[in-house]
Amino acid sequence: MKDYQQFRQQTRDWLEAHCPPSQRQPVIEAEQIWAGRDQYFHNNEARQYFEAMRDRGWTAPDWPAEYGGGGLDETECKILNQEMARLNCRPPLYDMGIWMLGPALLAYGNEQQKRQHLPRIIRGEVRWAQGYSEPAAGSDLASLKTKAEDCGDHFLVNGTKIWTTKADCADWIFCLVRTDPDAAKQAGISFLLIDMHSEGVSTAPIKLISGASSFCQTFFDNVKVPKEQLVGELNQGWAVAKELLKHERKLMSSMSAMVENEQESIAELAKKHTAVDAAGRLTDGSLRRDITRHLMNQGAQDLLNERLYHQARAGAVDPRLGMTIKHIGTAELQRKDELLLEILGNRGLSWENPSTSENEHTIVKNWAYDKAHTIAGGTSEIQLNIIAKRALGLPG
Amino acid sequence: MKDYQQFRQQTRDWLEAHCPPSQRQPVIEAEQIWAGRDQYFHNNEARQYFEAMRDRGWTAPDWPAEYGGGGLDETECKILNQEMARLNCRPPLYDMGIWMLGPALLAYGNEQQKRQHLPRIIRGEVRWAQGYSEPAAGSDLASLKTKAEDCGDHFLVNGTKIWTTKADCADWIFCLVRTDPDAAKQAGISFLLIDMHSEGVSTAPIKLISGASSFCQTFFDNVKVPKEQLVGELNQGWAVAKELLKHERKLMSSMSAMVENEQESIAELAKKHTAVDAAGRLTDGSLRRDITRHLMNQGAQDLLNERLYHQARAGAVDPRLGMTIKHIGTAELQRKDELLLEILGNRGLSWENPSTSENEHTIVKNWAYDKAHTIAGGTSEIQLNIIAKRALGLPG
Amino acid sequence: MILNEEQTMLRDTLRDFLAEQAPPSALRSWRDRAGVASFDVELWQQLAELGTAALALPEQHGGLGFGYLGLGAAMEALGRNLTLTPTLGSSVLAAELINRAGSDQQRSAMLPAIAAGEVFAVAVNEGSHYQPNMLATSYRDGVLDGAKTMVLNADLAAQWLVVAQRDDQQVVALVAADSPGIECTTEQLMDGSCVSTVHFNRVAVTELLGEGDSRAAIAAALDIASVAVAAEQLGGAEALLEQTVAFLSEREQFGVKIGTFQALQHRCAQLFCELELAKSALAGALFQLDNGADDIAQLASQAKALANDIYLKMSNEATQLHGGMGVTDEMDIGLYLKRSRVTNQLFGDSRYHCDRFATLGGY
Amino acid sequence: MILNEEQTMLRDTLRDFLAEQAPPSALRSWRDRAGVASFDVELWQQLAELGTAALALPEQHGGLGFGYLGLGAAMEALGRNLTLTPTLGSSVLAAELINRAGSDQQRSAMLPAIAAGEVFAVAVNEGSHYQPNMLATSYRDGVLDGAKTMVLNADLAAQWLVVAQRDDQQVVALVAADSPGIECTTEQLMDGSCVSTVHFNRVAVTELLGEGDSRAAIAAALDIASVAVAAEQLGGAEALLEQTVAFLSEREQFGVKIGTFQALQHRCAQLFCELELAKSALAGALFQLDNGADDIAQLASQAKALANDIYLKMSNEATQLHGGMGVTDEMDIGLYLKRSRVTNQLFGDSRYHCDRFATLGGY
Repeated sequence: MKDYQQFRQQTRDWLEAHCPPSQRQPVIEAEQIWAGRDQYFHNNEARQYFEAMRDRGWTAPDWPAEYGGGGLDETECKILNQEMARLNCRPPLYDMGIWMLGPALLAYGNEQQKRQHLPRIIRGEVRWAQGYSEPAAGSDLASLKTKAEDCGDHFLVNGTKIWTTKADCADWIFCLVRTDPDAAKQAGISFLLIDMHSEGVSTAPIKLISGASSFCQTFFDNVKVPKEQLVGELNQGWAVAKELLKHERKLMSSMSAMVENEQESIAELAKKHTAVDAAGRLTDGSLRRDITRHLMNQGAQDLLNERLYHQARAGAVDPRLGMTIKHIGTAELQRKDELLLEILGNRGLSWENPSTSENEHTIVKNWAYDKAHTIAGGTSEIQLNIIAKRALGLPG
Repeated sequence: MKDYQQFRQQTRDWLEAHCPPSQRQPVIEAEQIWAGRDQYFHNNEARQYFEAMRDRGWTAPDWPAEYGGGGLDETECKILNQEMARLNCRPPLYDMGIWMLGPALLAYGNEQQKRQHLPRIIRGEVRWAQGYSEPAAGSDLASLKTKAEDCGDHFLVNGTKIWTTKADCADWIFCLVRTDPDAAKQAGISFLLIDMHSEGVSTAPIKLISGASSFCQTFFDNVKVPKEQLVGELNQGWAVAKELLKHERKLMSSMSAMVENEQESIAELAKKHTAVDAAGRLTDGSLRRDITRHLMNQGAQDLLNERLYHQARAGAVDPRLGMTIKHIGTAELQRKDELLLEILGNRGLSWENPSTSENEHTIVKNWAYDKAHTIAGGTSEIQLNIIAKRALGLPG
Repeated sequence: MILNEEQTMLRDTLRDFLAEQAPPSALRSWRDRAGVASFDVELWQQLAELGTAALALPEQHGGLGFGYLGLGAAMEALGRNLTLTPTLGSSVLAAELINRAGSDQQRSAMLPAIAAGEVFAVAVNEGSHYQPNMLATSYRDGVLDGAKTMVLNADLAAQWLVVAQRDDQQVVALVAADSPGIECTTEQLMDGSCVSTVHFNRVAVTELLGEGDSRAAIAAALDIASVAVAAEQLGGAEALLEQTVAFLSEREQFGVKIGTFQALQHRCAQLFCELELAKSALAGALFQLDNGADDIAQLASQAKALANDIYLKMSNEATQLHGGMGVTDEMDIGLYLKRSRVTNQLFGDSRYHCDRFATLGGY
Repeated sequence: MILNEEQTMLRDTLRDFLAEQAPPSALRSWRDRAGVASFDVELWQQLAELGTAALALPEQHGGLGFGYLGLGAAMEALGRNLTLTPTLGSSVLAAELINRAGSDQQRSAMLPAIAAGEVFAVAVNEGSHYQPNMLATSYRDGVLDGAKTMVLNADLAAQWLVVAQRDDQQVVALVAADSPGIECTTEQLMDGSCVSTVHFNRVAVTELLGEGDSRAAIAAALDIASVAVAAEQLGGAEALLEQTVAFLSEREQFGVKIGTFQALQHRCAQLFCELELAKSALAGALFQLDNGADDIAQLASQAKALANDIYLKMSNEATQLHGGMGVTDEMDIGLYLKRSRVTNQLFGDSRYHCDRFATLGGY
C-alpha cells in the first residue's frame, strides 16, 4: 500500500518550495495562466510556478504519466488539492483542453490521438476552444448544421460555431459536426478536432449587451480536416459530447465562483446610497425588505449547497437537489443585480463615465453580463423542464 | 317610426308609479327575487314590484310578446335599462331561465318548446338550473360523461352534474348530455331539458373551503326524459351550449359586480390594524408599498374598463382587451384578499368567533370564497391560453 | 444537516403512525365535531408514548436525545398530516423556556413531566407577537396583571408560564391553570386548531423561572419555536406539492394528462426549487442548534420567513392547480390552505421576521 | 381615452417616419460614434417640421392642439423606435413650466420658439429626483448657486430654466446657456442618451418665471413629464412584446416553433395583460389632462410606476426569451433593456412614485 502520509508531506514541502508568494493569492482574471501559442505570464514567478507544475505533470495530475500527466491516483489527487488549497496556490493552467478535451480523449480517443494531443495540452503549448453551439440551434444542441462531408482521406467542413470562448487566441478547436444529414438528429453527429490554423477558418468577436466579450463566432469555409482527427466512431459523436457536457456544467459553476469578487455588501451599499434613520435602518422599508428577501434566499442557497455537501459525504445524495442549483442560483444573482442597480439610482446608468466609481461600473457591467447566466449552459426553461420531469416525475 | 321620446316618458312615469322605495336601493343577496315554486319576497313591495313588471313582460323585456315577453326593440330595451338605472330599480327577477335558457330557446327551440317554457320563465313560475360541468371534466367541458340513451320515446339519463347553483331549489334543469358515445367529443353531445321532479333526480349540497355554498351536485339515476325535451338537433347540442357559454361569462362578471359591497378601504384598514407614524403614514414601508401597488393595479383596471367603454362608444373595440379582463380582475382580487388577511394578522384567522367583528368575518370568508374566481367561468390558465393564441397570435 | 439513521427511523415511524391515526381527514372531523379543544388527549398520550414529547430535551431530564434535526423531522411529519398536538406549545416552547430560564432544580422538576407528555402552556404574545421591548403584562408584588393573545393549549394545560414585565426586566412566571383571576377564552380558528386569549387579574404566581432578566432565554426559546413551526409548515408544503403532482399526473383533460402542460410543469418546478431552498434554511437552523449555537436569531427568522412564504404560495398554487375540486371542503387542499394561514401568524409573519433579520443585520 | 382620427394619423405618420429615419439601429450607430450629444440636430429639425415640438402646446402660442393624448401617441412612437429627441425635456417639461409658471408675456415670448423646435433645458433634479421640500440650489440677490443632476439636453439648449430655492419659496429662473459661472458636464448613459450635471456659481439670472412661489407649477409640469416618459416606456415595451412574439413564432427548436410551448405562451400573455393595464393607467392620466384636470398627481405616479415596472419586466423577459441572441449587442433587445433602465430613473423610479401615491392617499 502506498504511503499517503508521506506523499502529503512531500507534496506540502514541494509546494512550499515551488509556489512563489504572488501565486498564493486569489487569482484575478488578468493573471490567469492560459495555454497556447501566446502564453502570457503577468510576472516571472507565474512562469516559474507554471513550469515547475508542468514538469511534474501537475497541470493534469490525474492523467497517465505516459502522456506527461501526473499519474496520481484518486487519493493522491485529493491530497494535492487539499495541500494547494492550504497554501492558496493558484491553478497552474487554464485551458479547455485540460478541463474538457483531455478527459474525453482519454475515454474515447485512439492511441495516436492521445499521443498527439495530450502531452501538448499538459505542457500548455496548445490552447483549445470548444465548438458546440450554433446560432440557429440554441437549447436544441442536436439540431446543429455545421456539416463535414466525407472526401476520402479528409472531411470538408462548412458552417459556423458560436460562443467559442477566445477562439481568436485558440490553436485548436473540438467540434460537433453533422456527418450524416439524413440520420435522426443525434445519430448523424461526429466529434472532430480542427486545427484553427487550417485554411478557411476565421473568427469574429461577439459584442454583448455588456460590451466587448471573450466570445467569438467561428466560421468554417471549406476547411479540410484529416480523417485522423475524428474522435470516436463516425456518427457517434453525441456520446463524446454528452460526456463533455457534464464537465461543462461543472465548469460553468466553478467559473462563476472564480470570477465572483468580494464586493461591498448590498446592505452597506444601500446605506451609502439611500436614506438611513437614526438607528441605522434603511428609511425605505420596501427596499429594506427586498434586500432582506434577497439575503435570505442567498443564505438559503448557501445552505442548500451545504446540504448537498453533507449528503455527498454521507453517500446519500438526493439527485433532485442538484437539478435546482443552476436555476436557483442564476435567478437570484439576477435579482441581486437588479437590486444593486436600483440602489445606485442615477449612478447606475453608465459604465465608464468619469463621474462614477470603479465599483459602480462593475455593478452595472455585471448587471448586463449576468443576463446571460440564465441562458448559457442550459436555459432556465430547460432546467425547469428537467426538474418537472426528472425531479417531480410529471408526465410527458 | 316609433316615438322613442314618448316611450321614455311613459316608461319613466310607469316606473315612478310602480317601483316602490324599497326596490330602488342596491340589492343585497338576501333580497333578490328568484323564480320558482318557493318564490320568496322579503317584503310586500317586492312582490308588488315583481308582479307589475311581470305583467308588463318586463322580466324579459326583449322577448316576443306572444310568449309573454315585453316585445321591446333594441332601442326601447336600452331606454328601459337607462330609466331603471336612473331610479336605481332592482332587477325584478333572478333566474337562469331568464338569463340563459330563454335566449337559447328563442334561437334553437321549436315552437312547442317555446310555448311550453318561455311564458313560465317570464312569469317566474319555474326556477331553472344549469347542468354543464361534471366532476371529471373541469375546463374540458366537452369531455362530459353524463349519457342519455335513446329508448324510443324517451332518453334514459345517467350521470352527474356539478356546480349546479341552487339545484335543490330548482324545478327544471338544462343539461348537456352525451347521446353518441362513439363520436368525437363535441360531436356526440345533445342539449336536454329535464324536470327536476322526475324520478331518479337527486341533489347534494357542496361545501366549499369558505363554508356552506349555494352550489350542488346533481345526480341522474335512470331518469326518463321525454324526447320532446331535446333542444336543437340530436348530437348538435354543442352549438346551443356555445351560445349559452357567452351568456355565462357575461353573467359571471355582472354577478361579481353585483355582490361587491363597499368596504372599508384597504388603506384605512391598514391604518387601523398596523402602526402609523406622526404624519399618518403606515410605519411598515413594505406593506405600504404592497397596498399601493394593489391600489395602482386596481385603478388601472378601472381605467382599462373605461378604455373599453370608450372604444365601444366609438365603435372601435379592440377585442384583445376584453380577453384580459377576467384574468386581471380575478388575480388582483385575490391579491387584495391576501393583503386584507395579512393586515388583520391574528384577527384574520377565524370566521365566526365572537371576538372578531362582522367586517373581519367578511374579509376572511371572501378570502376563501374568492379562490374560486380564478377557476370558475374559465380558469386563469385557459384565459392565458386564449390571450396567447388569439390576442398575441402565438402558434399551436 | 441531514438526518442520521435514528432520526430517519423516527420520522418514518411517526409518518406511518400519523397517516394511520391522525391524517388530514381526522382534522376535518375534529373541526366539525361540537366542542372546542386544542388537541385530542388520547392521541397525544399515544404520541407521547412514541416519544414525541421528549425528542430534543436534554437526556438527563427524560429527553431522548434525537436532537433538533430529530425534532424538525417530527414537526414535518405532524405538518404533513395536519395533526394537532401540544408538541410546539409544550414540548418545544415551554420546555425550552424552562431549560434556558429555569434553575437546575426547576429543570429537574418540570422537564421530565413535559417529556412524559404533561402539557404546559406559554403565554407570551401580546398583539400579533412577542414584544421584546416592553410588555403590557406586569409582574408586581407577587401577582400578574395583563392579557395575552394566541396562547397555545391553554385549554388543556395544568400549568402556565407567563412572560411579564417586572420594572425594566422581563420574567417568566409559573402559574397554576386554575388560579383565581384568570379568564381564558378559547376559540377555534379557521383550520380547526384552537388558541386562547387570556386575561390576568391579580393572579398569584407560584414561582419565577430562574432569577433576573429572562429576555435572552425568551428570545432563544421563541427562535426555536419559530424554527419548529417552520418545520411543520414545510411538512405541509411538501405534502401539498406531492398531492398536486399526483393529481396533475392522473387527471386528464383535452385528451392528455394535464401534468404534461408545460406552464403547469414550470410552476411545479419553481415551487420545488423554493421548497428546497426553505428546507435548506430550516436544516441550517436545526443544524446550528444541534451544534450548540447560542444565537440563531437570524437563521431562525430566515427559516420562518421562507417557510411562511412558500407555504402560502404552495397552498394557493395547489388550490388553483386542483381546479374546481380544490375549492371544495371535500379535498384536503383547503385544510392545508387554512393551516398555512394560521401557522403564518404563529411566532411572526414574514414582515415581522424580515424586519427582525434586517435589524439584526444592522441595516 | 382613445385617439381621435387626427391623433391616430399623427401617430401613424410619426411611426412610419421614425421607423424609416431613426429606428433602434440608428441609436446603436449614434451611441458608437465618437463625441457626445443628446440628440441629432438635423433629425430634430425634421421632426419639428412634422410638428413634434408643438403637439400639446396651446394653439394661441403656436401649438397644434393635438392634446395630451396626441402627445402620448408621439412619445409612444419615439419609445418604440428608441429615438433620442428633446421632446421630453423641451417641448414637454420646459413648455409646461413656462405655460404654468410664466406670465402672459413670457408665454408669448417663449412658447412659439419651443413649438418651432428651439430647445430649452430644465434643471430641476437634485440627487435622484426633484426635492419638493427644500432645494440646495439657491436664488439670492439675482444670482444662482448650487448644482443639478440629470439635466436633459443641456448640451444643446440655448436657454435654461433652473428651479431654485428663494427663502421659503421655489422659483424658476431663466438663464442663458453661455452665462459665466455655469459648469456643465455631459455624459453618455448606457443606452446612448446623454444627461448633464450642472454646477452654478454665482450665475446671473435673466428673469424669473412669473412671481411668487412656483411649487405647484413645478409639480404639475413634472407630473406631465412623468406621464410623457411613461408613454415613451410603453411604446418601447410594446415593441419588445411584438418582437418577442414574432421571434417565438418563427424560431424552431426540438422540431417545433418555440412559441407553441405553453410556459412561454403564458409568460407572454401575462406580459400583455400587464402592458394593457399600464397603457390604461397612462390613457387615464392623459385623458384627465385633456379634460383640463388641475391635479393629476396620483394618476401620474400610477402611470409612471406601472410603466416603469412593465418596461423593466418586459425587457428582462424579452432578453431571456430571445435566448443567446438576446444578450448580443447585435439584437435591438439590449438597446431597449438599457433604455428601460434610463427611463426608469427619469422623473422618479417606482419606489419614489409609490411613496408619493401613498402620501397623497393619506396612508
